[in-house]
Amino acid sequence: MSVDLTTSLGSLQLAAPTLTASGCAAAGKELAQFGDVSTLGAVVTKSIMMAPRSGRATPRMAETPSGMLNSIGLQGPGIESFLENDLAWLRANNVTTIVSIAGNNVDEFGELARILAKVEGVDGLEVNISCPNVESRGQVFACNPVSAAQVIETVRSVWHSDAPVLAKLSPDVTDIVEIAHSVVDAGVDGVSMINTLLGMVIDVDQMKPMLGGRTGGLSGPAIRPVAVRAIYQVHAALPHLPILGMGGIRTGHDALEFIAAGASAVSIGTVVFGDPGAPWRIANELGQELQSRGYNSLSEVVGLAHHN
Amino acid sequence: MSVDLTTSLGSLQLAAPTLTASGCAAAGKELAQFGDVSTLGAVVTKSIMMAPRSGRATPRMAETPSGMLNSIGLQGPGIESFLENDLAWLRANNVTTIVSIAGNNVDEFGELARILAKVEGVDGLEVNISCPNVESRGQVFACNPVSAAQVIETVRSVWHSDAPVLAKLSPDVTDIVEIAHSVVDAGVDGVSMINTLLGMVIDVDQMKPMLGGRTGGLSGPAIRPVAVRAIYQVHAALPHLPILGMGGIRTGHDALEFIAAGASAVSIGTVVFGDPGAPWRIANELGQELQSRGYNSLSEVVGLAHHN
Amino acid sequence: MQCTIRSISPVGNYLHLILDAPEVDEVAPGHFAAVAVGGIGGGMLLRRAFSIHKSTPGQTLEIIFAAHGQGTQWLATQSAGDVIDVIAPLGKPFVLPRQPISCVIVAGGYGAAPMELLARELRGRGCRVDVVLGAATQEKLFGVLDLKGVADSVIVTTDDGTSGVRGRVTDVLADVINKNKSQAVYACGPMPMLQAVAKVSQDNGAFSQCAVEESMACGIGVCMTCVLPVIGDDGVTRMSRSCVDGPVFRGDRVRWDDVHTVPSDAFGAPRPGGH
Amino acid sequence: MQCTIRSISPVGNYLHLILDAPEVDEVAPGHFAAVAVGGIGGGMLLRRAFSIHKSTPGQTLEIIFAAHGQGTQWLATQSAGDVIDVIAPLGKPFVLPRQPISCVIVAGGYGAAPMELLARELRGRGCRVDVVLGAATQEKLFGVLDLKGVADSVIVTTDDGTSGVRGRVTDVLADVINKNKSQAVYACGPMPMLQAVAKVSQDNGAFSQCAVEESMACGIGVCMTCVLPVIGDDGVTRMSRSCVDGPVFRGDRVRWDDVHTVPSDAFGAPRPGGH
Ligand SMILES: Cc1cc2nc3c(=O)[nH]c(=O)nc-3n(C[C@H](O)[C@H](O)[C@H](O)COP(=O)(O)OP(=O)(O)OC[C@H]3O[C@@H](n4cnc5c(N)ncnc54)[C@H](O)[C@@H]3O)c2cc1C
Ligand SMILES: Cc1cc2nc3c(=O)[nH]c(=O)nc-3n(C[C@H](O)[C@H](O)[C@H](O)COP(=O)(O)OP(=O)(O)OC[C@H]3O[C@@H](n4cnc5c(N)ncnc54)[C@H](O)[C@@H]3O)c2cc1C
Ligand SMILES: Cc1cc2nc3c(=O)[nH]c(=O)nc-3n(C[C@H](O)[C@H](O)[C@H](O)COP(=O)(O)O)c2cc1C
Ligand SMILES: Cc1cc2nc3c(=O)[nH]c(=O)nc-3n(C[C@H](O)[C@H](O)[C@H](O)COP(=O)(O)O)c2cc1C
Ligand code: FES
Ligand code: FES
Repeated sequence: MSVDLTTSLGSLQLAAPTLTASGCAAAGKELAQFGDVSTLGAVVTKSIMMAPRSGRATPRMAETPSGMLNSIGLQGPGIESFLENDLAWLRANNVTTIVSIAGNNVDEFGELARILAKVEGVDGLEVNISCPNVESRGQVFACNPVSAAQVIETVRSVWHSDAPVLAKLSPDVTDIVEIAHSVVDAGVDGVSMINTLLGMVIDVDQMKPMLGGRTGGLSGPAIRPVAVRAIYQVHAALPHLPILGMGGIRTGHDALEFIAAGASAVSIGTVVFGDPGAPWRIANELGQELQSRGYNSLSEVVGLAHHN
Repeated sequence: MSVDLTTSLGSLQLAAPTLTASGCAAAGKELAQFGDVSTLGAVVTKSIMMAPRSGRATPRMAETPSGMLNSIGLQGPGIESFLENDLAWLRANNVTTIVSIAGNNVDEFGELARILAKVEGVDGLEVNISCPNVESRGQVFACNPVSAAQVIETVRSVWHSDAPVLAKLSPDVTDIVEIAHSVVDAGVDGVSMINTLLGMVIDVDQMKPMLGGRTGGLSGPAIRPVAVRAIYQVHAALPHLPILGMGGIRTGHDALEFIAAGASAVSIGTVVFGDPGAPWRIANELGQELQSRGYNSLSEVVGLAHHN
Repeated sequence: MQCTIRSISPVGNYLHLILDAPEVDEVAPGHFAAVAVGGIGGGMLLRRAFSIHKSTPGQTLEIIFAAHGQGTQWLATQSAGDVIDVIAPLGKPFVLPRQPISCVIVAGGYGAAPMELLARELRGRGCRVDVVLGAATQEKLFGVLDLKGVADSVIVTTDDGTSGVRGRVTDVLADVINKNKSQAVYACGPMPMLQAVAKVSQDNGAFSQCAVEESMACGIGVCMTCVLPVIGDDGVTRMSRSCVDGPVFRGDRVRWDDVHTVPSDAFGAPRPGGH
Repeated sequence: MQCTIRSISPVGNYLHLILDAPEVDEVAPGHFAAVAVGGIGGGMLLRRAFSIHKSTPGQTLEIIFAAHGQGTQWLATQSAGDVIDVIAPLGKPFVLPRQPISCVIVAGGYGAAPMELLARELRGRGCRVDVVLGAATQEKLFGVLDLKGVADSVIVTTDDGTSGVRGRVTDVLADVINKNKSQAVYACGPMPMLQAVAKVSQDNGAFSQCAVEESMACGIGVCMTCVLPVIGDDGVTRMSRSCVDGPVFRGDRVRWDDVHTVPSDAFGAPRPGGH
């Protein structure tokens, strides 16, 4: 008898427990050569902004021990082209789709949500508040409970859709539970965590930061213990809040750690770069890990590490 | 012609640029079989508390990708025994010694500093404010600019010694520059950064956190980009503040990154566990890295990555 | 795809890796392979990209690589019988001419790896093929003999004069183009060389195709790390992915001076006053 | 110390590793070696600890290991000629009796690795040596034949009865002690086994020494991860480091029931109301 791996994020039922992480699978199309994208829990798209965006200067990445830094700078085609091309492809291929949005200011988030609430094929919204707020000296929205809540309230006010709204949290804060509380109070249906940690690599030949954007986001297995801790803390404080977990998941065993810490589903990010089939492989492995431990379903394990 | 690797931390002149990181070399004695401890920049001792301390339950460590978690819980013999045995050994062997202190509350830090100010052989004080404040619901001193400053002011008020006082900062904060400013205003001569990041590993067989202390501190090369970023930010804001850098340094090349970001000297921590000769090896490698790039001294490279 | 190493052997300063690759069918010149490095418990997450040197469909795949940083150093420690993980073929290969025109192949160092395959394809289409191979020094030349066996002519240049003409490939390229009335130049090598080749080609009336080498995280088009400014058919500059839109680009379309920057007129570039 | 692998070969469920170790002099039974794992660009920072099985001073060092997690799995992929980094000898070995007394050696699984060396030392001192070797199943037994060649008697137990007596080592230990009037018991194996051995020994009037296996980060006494509660000569329980104060401890001094905890009467234990 096989394990029931179906799960949910608020009102969104997911046929599989592994999703792609925003920015690590573009809008799904390129992964199609490695597996059937419609069988994933969902594709979480690269964060889309209102206008087309060129991103930052290169180099945009540096490999680091068990991780990498990126400073892509949200390169993307803008919402219009996204709807016409990317979302259309996802719909045509029956892919469960969570659209990630990013704004330069609170209004832009609202504008994006307003547009997306009206179109078909958006099964969930991930609000990437881990980007800099140009109106507030570049401080990241997710690093401040007030600005984080403002974004969510604005999105919520125009989100006339049943699809869940998730806030994507940054680990670069003194107290992630405080931020979680503030976005919950502002009306999110769940949280995605964690985004990357701010990091830097220095090119000691050129004696300057290696990345074009100077700092970048640290991701990959290196940060996994930070992700597990953050999810554990937030689940302890808000046990009913659906959590989409991510941060360095490489195997089904890793995924099980996230589920046990309190995540209802997981996104696979950086590991996809080295192993494009990882989202499917990890779902299989997770099934085996559960089965070998005698569990019948994923859902019975969500948050289980809190009870022992 | 060889490179001048001497450096300083405030008033303390160091004959070599690599130190041991607190908690990663006990009080130096055990390393003596792997090299001459008196030739190190300094030994930074395991954080000492007033009373003897048993530390936390085991398991106390978990290996993680390119890093490890520890929850030692500051096991140590207490200040009295430390002075009699450990400090005596360090003095007898002519080891430059930076004593790391930790308190359960502000007064304990003051008490420790008062005692240490009176004894010979203390070449510097590292104030480990990255430990929980039992008077403030266990919040870590270093996570709050006010409590961080309180500790430093208290220490400073009884520190009648020329030896520099360094505050050891935690990266688990929204804005590390704010904390650095507050300890500088409170009178530190320099900062040590970074301490470990809070992390967790879950034992999915026992379905509970793997460490006896549940959470632990993440260290090792995995966190290096976070350390470099933190040092870069603090040096940018406070270019004259001496910085003792640490966090995943494995090679002279890594050490050079820290120096270029703004550190005047570096501590070698977790990497010592796998390579007990690392503090000496890394000093040599650093010399070679500098020489091969045409530098004559370490000091000319401190903060150099800010100028390109 | 798990590939067993058939052999790994030094050629000059490089290593020649022959892999069992039963799953790989047709490979075109310019395609690349992405190799996972580091093995069990490894700390390197990203694959290393290498031009495919040769392949026998359904049987083998060959690459030529320099042991450079950590990943390629690890690869160099592998031996026959070891198994490595490879994704191939990836990328857009060189576009071959429909007519039997006169072509020049220009390569720097290991940039020559895909060029024997290319030369054979071009010759197979009746093209004239002249080759210019360059490197810093003799040990860093690759493929001279093999290409001599296929091409109509081969000129070698080295920076230090240890082999062939002392100098750069571009010192001789204009002559080669003019002498042979070459219409197309195919190039692979370091970025500054490609930039110079593109310019010389254009100045001498030849069309160029350059296989660029940009740092890649995914190699499959999902991460946006490997971009460079390329002018599209519509005249608009876009930050194009070298892994899926390239690595081969038209030399006159890459904005060589602006590589590593985002030109202010690029699609989606930051505007004064914020985005 | 860089050690070239002379050979690596399976023995039952384990691997037997013979290393060139010209820098290692005397090794005493109970000493351990710490092996770096993962190689170039590896993500594993910590060494793996293994009892030293045998050594020829100035020449070789041998260990017996189980390919278990990531690090030992990596080690299992190494082959003759490969070079690994080793620190040895480490730890406090078994304390040998001054008198030619009657001894029992008890080992579980790869815990038998250091026991042939120990048996030889004891026999060399004129001691009687009886051996009890146990494992879950036959393939997990180690050293039976070798120990038969040295010891006065060898009894084997397996949990599943695939070899020797079905049951645990402690099922037969009391008999062995009583029959041979053993004064000292030397044990190495899983912690629950050691706990039972310590108890049976004490109950039957024998003194025991147990080589414990605690998770270690440094292996050299600087990190404080490998502690367990051990009663000192002064009667005070301290969280002692198994890497430098052990791995061999007197069985009657380890607070077996309290392993993995900090007993409330331990030196420096938290007091009610905070530290
Ligand atoms: C399309 C393409 C074809 C290539 N063909 C060949 C070839 O045939 N033979 C050959 O020897 N090399 C080739 N290279 C370069 C090769 O990919 C790099 O030398 C290699 O990735 C460096 O890895 P490392 O482990 O030595 O360095 P590290 O410093 O450990 O690499 C760290 C990271 O940076 C990336 N990186 C570092 N240098 C380069 C570089 N020059 N180009 C791209 N990525 C880099 C790595 O892929 C890795 O992700 C090619 C690169 C590309 C993009
Ligand atoms: C003094 C001593 C002697 C030992 N002798 C032998 C021996 O002769 N043969 C043998 O096969 N094994 C022996 N072990 C156990 C061996 O060290 C572990 O099996 C090994 O460290 C596990 O590493 P891994 O890479 O398989 O597991 P991983 O899960 O990758 O290990 C992760 C980390 O945990 C530590 N760890 C995990 N399991 C253990 C364990 N059981 N004991 C100690 N540390 C652990 C590792 O050292 C590593 O730091 C001994 C252990 C000690 C402390
Ligand atoms: C190259 C790259 C691009 C990313 N882009 C985005 C993005 O556009 N929006 C977002 O919310 N997160 C983005 N992320 C963060 C990931 O979605 C994820 O939260 C993070 O990388 C941690 O997961 P991982 O370790 O599995 O990659 C990006 C990460 C990487 C590596
Ligand atoms: C086992 C262990 C114990 C530590 N104990 C202390 C301590 O007592 N006081 C302190 O200030 N830092 C302590 N640290 C933190 C280190 O000094 C250092 O700041 C951190 O580990 C990052 O450096 P690294 O990655 O080089 O280890 C400890 C770290 C480890 C791994
Ligand atoms: S390398 Fe990821 S998009 Fe090209
Ligand atoms: S393993 Fe570090 S003190 Fe024992």
